Amino acid sequence: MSGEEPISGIGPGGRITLAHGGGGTAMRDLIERVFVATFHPEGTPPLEDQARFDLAAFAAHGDRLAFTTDGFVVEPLEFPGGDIGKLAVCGTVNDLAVGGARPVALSAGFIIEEGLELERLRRIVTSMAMEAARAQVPIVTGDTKVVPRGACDGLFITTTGIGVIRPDYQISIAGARPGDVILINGSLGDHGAAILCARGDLALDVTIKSDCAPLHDLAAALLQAVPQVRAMRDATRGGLAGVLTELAEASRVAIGVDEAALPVRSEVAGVCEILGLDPLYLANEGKLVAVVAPEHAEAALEAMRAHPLGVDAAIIGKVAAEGRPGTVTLINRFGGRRAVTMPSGEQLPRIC
Amino acid sequence: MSGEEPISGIGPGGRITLAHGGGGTAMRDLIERVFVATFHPEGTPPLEDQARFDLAAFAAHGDRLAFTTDGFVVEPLEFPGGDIGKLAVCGTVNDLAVGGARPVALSAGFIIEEGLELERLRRIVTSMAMEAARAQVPIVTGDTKVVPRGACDGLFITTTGIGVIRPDYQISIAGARPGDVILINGSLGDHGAAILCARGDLALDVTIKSDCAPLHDLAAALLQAVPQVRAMRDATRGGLAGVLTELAEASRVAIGVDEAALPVRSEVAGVCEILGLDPLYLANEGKLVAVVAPEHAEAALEAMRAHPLGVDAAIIGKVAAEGRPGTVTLINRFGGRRAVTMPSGEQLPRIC
Amino acid sequence: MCLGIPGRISAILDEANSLVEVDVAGVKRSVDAVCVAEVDVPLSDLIGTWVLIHVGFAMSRIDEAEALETLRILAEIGELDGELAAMRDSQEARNSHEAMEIQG
Amino acid sequence: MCLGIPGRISAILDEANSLVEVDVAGVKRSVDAVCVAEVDVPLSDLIGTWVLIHVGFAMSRIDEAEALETLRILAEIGELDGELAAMRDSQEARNSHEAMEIQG
Amino acid sequence: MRFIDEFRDPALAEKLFTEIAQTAKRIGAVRERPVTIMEVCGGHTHTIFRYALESRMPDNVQFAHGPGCPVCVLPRGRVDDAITIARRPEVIFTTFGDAMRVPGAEGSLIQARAAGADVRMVYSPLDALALAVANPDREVVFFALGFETTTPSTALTVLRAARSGVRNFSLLCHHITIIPTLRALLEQPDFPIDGFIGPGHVSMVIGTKPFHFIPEEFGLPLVVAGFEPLDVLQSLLMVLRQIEMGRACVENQYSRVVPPDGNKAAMAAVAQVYETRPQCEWRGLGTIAESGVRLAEPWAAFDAERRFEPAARHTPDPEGCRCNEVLVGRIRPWDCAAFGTTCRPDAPLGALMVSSEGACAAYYQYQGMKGAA
Amino acid sequence: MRFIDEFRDPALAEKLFTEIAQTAKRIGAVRERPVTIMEVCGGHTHTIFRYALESRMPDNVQFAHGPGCPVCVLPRGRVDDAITIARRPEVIFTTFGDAMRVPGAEGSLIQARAAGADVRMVYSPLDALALAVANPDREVVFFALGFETTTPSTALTVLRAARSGVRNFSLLCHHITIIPTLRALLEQPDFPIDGFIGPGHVSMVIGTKPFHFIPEEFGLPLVVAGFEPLDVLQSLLMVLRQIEMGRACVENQYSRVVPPDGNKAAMAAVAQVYETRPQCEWRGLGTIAESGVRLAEPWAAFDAERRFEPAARHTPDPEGCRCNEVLVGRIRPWDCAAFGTTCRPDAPLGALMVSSEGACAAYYQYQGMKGAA
Ligand code: SF4
Ligand code: SF4
Ligand SMILES: [Mg+2]
Ligand SMILES: [Mg+2]
Ligand SMILES: [Mg+2]
Ligand SMILES: [Mg+2]
Ligand SMILES: [Mg+2]
Ligand SMILES: [Mg+2]
Ligand SMILES: [Mg+2]
Ligand SMILES: [Mg+2]
Ligand SMILES: [Mg+2]
Ligand SMILES: [Mg+2]
Repeated sequence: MSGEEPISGIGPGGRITLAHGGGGTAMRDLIERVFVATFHPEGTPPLEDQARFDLAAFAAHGDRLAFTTDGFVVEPLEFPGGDIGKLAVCGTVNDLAVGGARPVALSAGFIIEEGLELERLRRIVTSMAMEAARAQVPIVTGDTKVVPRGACDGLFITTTGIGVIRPDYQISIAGARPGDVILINGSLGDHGAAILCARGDLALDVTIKSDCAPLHDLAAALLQAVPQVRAMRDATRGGLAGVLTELAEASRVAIGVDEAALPVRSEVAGVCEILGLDPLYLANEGKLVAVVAPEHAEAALEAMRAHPLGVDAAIIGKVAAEGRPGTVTLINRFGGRRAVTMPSGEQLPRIC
Repeated sequence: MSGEEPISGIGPGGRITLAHGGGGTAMRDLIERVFVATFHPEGTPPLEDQARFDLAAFAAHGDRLAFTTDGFVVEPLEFPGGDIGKLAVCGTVNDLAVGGARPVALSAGFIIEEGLELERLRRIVTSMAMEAARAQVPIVTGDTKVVPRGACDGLFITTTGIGVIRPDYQISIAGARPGDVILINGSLGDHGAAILCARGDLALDVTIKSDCAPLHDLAAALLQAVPQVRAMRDATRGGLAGVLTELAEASRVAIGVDEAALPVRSEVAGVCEILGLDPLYLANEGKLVAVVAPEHAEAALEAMRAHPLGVDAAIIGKVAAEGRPGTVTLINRFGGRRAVTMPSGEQLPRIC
Repeated sequence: MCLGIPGRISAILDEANSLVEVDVAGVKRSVDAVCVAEVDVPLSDLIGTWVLIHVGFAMSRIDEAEALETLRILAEIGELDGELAAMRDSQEARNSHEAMEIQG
Repeated sequence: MCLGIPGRISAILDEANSLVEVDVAGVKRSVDAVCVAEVDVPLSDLIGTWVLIHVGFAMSRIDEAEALETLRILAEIGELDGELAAMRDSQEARNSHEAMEIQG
Repeated sequence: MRFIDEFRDPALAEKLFTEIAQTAKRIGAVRERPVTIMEVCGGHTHTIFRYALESRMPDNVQFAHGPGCPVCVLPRGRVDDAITIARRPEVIFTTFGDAMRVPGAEGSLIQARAAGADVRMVYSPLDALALAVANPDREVVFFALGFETTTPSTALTVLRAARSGVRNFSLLCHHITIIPTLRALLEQPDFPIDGFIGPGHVSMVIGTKPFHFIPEEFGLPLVVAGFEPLDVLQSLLMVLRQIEMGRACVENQYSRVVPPDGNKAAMAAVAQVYETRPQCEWRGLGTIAESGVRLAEPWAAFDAERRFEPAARHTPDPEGCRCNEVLVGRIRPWDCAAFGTTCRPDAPLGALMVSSEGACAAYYQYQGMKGAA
Repeated sequence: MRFIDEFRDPALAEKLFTEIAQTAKRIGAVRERPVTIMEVCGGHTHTIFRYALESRMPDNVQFAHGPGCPVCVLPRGRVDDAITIARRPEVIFTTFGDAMRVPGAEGSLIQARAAGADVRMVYSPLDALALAVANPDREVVFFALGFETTTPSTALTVLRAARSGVRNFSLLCHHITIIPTLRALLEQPDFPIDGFIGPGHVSMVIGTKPFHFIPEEFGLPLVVAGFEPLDVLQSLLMVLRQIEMGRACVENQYSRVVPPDGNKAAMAAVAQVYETRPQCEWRGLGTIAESGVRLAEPWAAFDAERRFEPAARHTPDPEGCRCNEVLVGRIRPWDCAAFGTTCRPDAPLGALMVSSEGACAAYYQYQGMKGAA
């Protein structure tokens, strides 16, 4: 950085000001020298209002376009295992991937609080670029707004993704059928526990790494092995409980889960014990739930386990042959059965 | 509303709480009964992580896919002439339209401050739905986050749009050529002045309506008349000055603007006089600048004036045959020439 | 320095605190009129008066006769001079976009 | 009510204020140890002690011998009973996902 | 995790289920009416549902879910008081997380926060005190809830605040005591309970002796229990065995944590800081004499009630709410018409729907609408 | 707009350009050196650039852009004082918008706001006072900048605050006076100016008499001017005509607004609230005796300097900054190496690059890099 001319409008404190969202020189300098330079190190394209793609090139890869968006608002912005930038890329890549889409491009909208340190923004943008490169998906268009101090919490990023789906993939949250087997690619609640601890207000001293990861490659490997995957979803907010209850409801089926099969890391279990929380409801950012026909279960498990992001993959339950549609039942180690209900409200520690 | 069951998690004060972003029942209730019910009154599709489109249907309308995103952060959320929802639809529709794309679909990411009044959110979402209907573009996918009070300023919306471009449209910010004529569809600075006044901290008592409007139809009419439009851009943040300086730089041309030809409403001029601001630099949300070859200037002007959003359209300048590339010169009523430079920083009133 | 703007006093907002409303091209704002008020004359007499406003204070009454006189002097300037018409033509040419070429 | 959790005292943070660090499955937190401290015994003697923690306070020492005794009693329950093995089999069957069917 | 995993062993649990079934069978042979055991403490309720222990109970053994969940018995007027104080601009109102959802007449603390009050969740009263030190220009109020287990922690926090000269810290105290409440329950005519699983963590503080009146005066067994599934099952077995043999005494299953005499330092702090309230209101149970504490006169400066003088409202339970009957085991949650309709965890009508320690929330969360179907 | 549009009439302007050209030609016939006219006031500088009047000037007439832009002459140390006060957590620091970009040694108020200071832009000191009333638990400080035109407004605001008993309001006063400063300029050896366009709005307050020393002692003409393009052109013509005829007097082109005796009420308020500072620092000009005011003793309670005692630093102008030479008309902006490189409106090094009333910003904004090329 030394020797380089400072970015317009950045003062001695090294912070973003409202000028960086004002549509003028400071904004252009920030966009060109931070965003464009990081996302497109090979050279600056003219800054059009839109990115453009040849439709013919898409058709070679599939018959449907997938389109998805997510906003990212995590506090703290940087945490063990990731940061908001990595999250923003992975989250949208994953929403594409779990629908069977091959990610083609991302857009990124930044809402920045006046006063954010430029170096912090650079780190986050660099992390986005790295993750996008890992997912082989370019960030092709974007937007920057700066709001007055106190009008946003540091930085929010909204990413939108487009992807192309192969004609033979037919994945839907409504696709689960009785007898199907349910798999997950690894441990529950790492992201939720990591953020809870990183925030610091509960004064818990432990470094839990978020599981934040792009799942496109794992999803592709799974679909390679089992193109007939019926349903797939990443288990983010609301945790595994959220995904399974939605799946049961949308597919009008009853789901059974084997508690003993659920992978949970010991520190995450520890945090849950201390705060009276349930890892079933904690957020993940690198976990997908897949539903396959029983005859494909072994192939699916094998394909997931062969992937670095699926080494702890497990069969965690199945779609019941009968049972009240829309219900999820957890069978515990004692043979007890309890309902898993949709999460409600914030997950508040149960203490006193 | 009466008789209807209240939305889960909405208390006596009628406000959004963190539970509405928690991934559980309250969030689902909000999404289904506010967002989905408003955007898709005809019925609820299963809530997939992504929207899907047939690529074959796109190919019938053009050869390229356009993809653009913008974040919207206006304060106040509702203002004369519009609200953040209308803005969020128009802004992205316009970014598609000025590239010659026919808007196909929008995504909408909501970041909501805990405590936002549900009724206010409903009004804004309804306004989005109305504007989307007007622009004939469905809102097909979305995301909702709720952040703690003080972590965002009421509501931010990020919209992303996809559209399809006809093979014969070749529009680029780098497309202006010497001799080309520059047009605008109406008065300058209405949105910027409207927001400045609506905010209230300058205690100016005047109702200026934002020009916020979707320009897809105007752009389509213009392209119908003059498919050869060289460059087109909506003049948002940074105002006309921002667009023209970018155009001059990207196209490597010198631009001349006739001050007498610039349409400015009298109240906007009044606000500018009081605060020492220049309408050239004020934001618009329903204005586009088009560059056409001189032989198409009259047809373009006629097409714009024939449209309700272009009745005050005017030829405001031209691309000089020679002159230093990248410069914009304003010729005033006295024959004086001054440089129009890219805006820098916030537009701060010049008072004392 | 000292941005000032003419406005018309359109209403009395607070007689005791000498706050009036001024109208500038349809934009209204409360300003302090103590510097243009006269002792023992009700503020309402000011309605319709044009004043020069600076940072929320009416700092001077605008003298319409003087304004007309200045404009009269301006109008007379060069009237004796035959070159005027010629200059006007060249000005108009310069203003039209046909002639707009920029020197680098 | 009264969520309590066993943890091991892993360090002394502030002798004067009887603040110690406890370790719960690798998660550490400062807790007040005044209720488990003994008069005139330095806090450092507590290191390694298991305590029951409630809302940031160590409320009781965990008696390891008593814990073992409870487990011993548990282990003996039903040992005389021949049915045990059979029950175990049925339990294992119930736990495997092959058998997981839900009644509505 | 040590002292946890051992007490979740499925093989041992299986043995206990068998033994419980056999004991219940033997009881059933000589007695027609099913046996109803009340777990006093919400923590036990949570364990019972979390581990679906009820689903493995013999037909003639059932649980009644007692009043031992502090947020479940928090009266509405007290929540309204809390909100009144939290709304003051100078106040940072701190609370345990689970109290934030309890509805008062004007909504919950979560909703008050949404409307602008500065309400923050803490893990410990010590964290609230630290907030006071960090924000000297604000008033930090801690919502001191909980039974005998929790009362020492707030007493010790007040003592610490006094020692450090912190002046911008106070408690909105609604600490309650389980012993007078158990007595009040037991004195009801036709109280339909055959034995108790006693609150382990309360006993860790007060010891086991205060429960002796239950066998002595009312002839019912009580076993002080730990909170892991094996603890609960073993305690249940111990209660059943007393019933089978016609005995009634206090036993301590949780001897690894509960000393017979409780914790002297904790009790001393409570005695120093608090005094008994002549009357205390419980949601669902009404007013019970001497069933709560308040700050004693020397600590008046730390008493948010004295400092902010909230209305100390009495707000009757909302219409249609049958928490009171559920709380004493007279009806099951699904017998309440509100259950799962106008009363759900995301929009609780009654307090028993707030915490997963509340019987209604536990049924709803862990059994879905099964009971109601 | 009335009293504005009439004074922007292109036809009349054209006549004035012609007349100016002819007058300049006649002057040029008898004098080799070009005529340099200083517009004292930044408002005039803005008009000259906004309407590109300079581009239509005859070759032998040039403007020198005087010191009459309050933000341009604001010394760096004063900005540092402002930031020191603004950073205090209890302070809401209010200011006119254009002062927010002026760089001190540690950045500008905009940057201080970005780093957490509560800095707010107001249109009027009355708005700052209203903020104080609305925020009784905060300290509202208003950055009282400006020349004689603005000084009455802050004096009247202090009087109003005192009348209403508002105690949480104060001024960081850096009001300056143009008369001593013009004298200081004129006393410089070889001061290269042939006449002045006088500040119309200053004169509206103080009248035209205070300028009489300029013709009387220094033999130079001064025409008090309005701010519309015709006002400036007419005034310039009036100055040129004096020069042509070898006369030197004070004339009043802006008689519609400027009474010869100024505004009595305004001057009385200033006399009541303020007292002359023995010395006052100007960016670029150094220290000038009696060129500023401060709050008089009876109003000490409203003085932010007395209340918050900032360091009252003297921070020398940054290296490479030649504002001082531009300010007195010795060099043109593009003669400064920083112009357009390390000094740009979005990242000003010197104060003349901050406001569009500053000569450097005006050149940069309205002429691009033309002069530099
Ligand atoms: S369902 Fe609700 S109202 Fe009814 S008893 Fe349970 S908690 Fe109370
Ligand atoms: S260019 Fe900048 S530093 Fe140089 S004189 Fe102008 S304002 Fe001062
Ligand atoms: Mg999504
Ligand atoms: Mg997602
Ligand atoms: Mg998803
Ligand atoms: Mg944009
Ligand atoms: Mg913040
Ligand atoms: Mg865009
Ligand atoms: Mg846009
Ligand atoms: Mg645009
Ligand atoms: Mg989403
Ligand atoms: Mg806010």
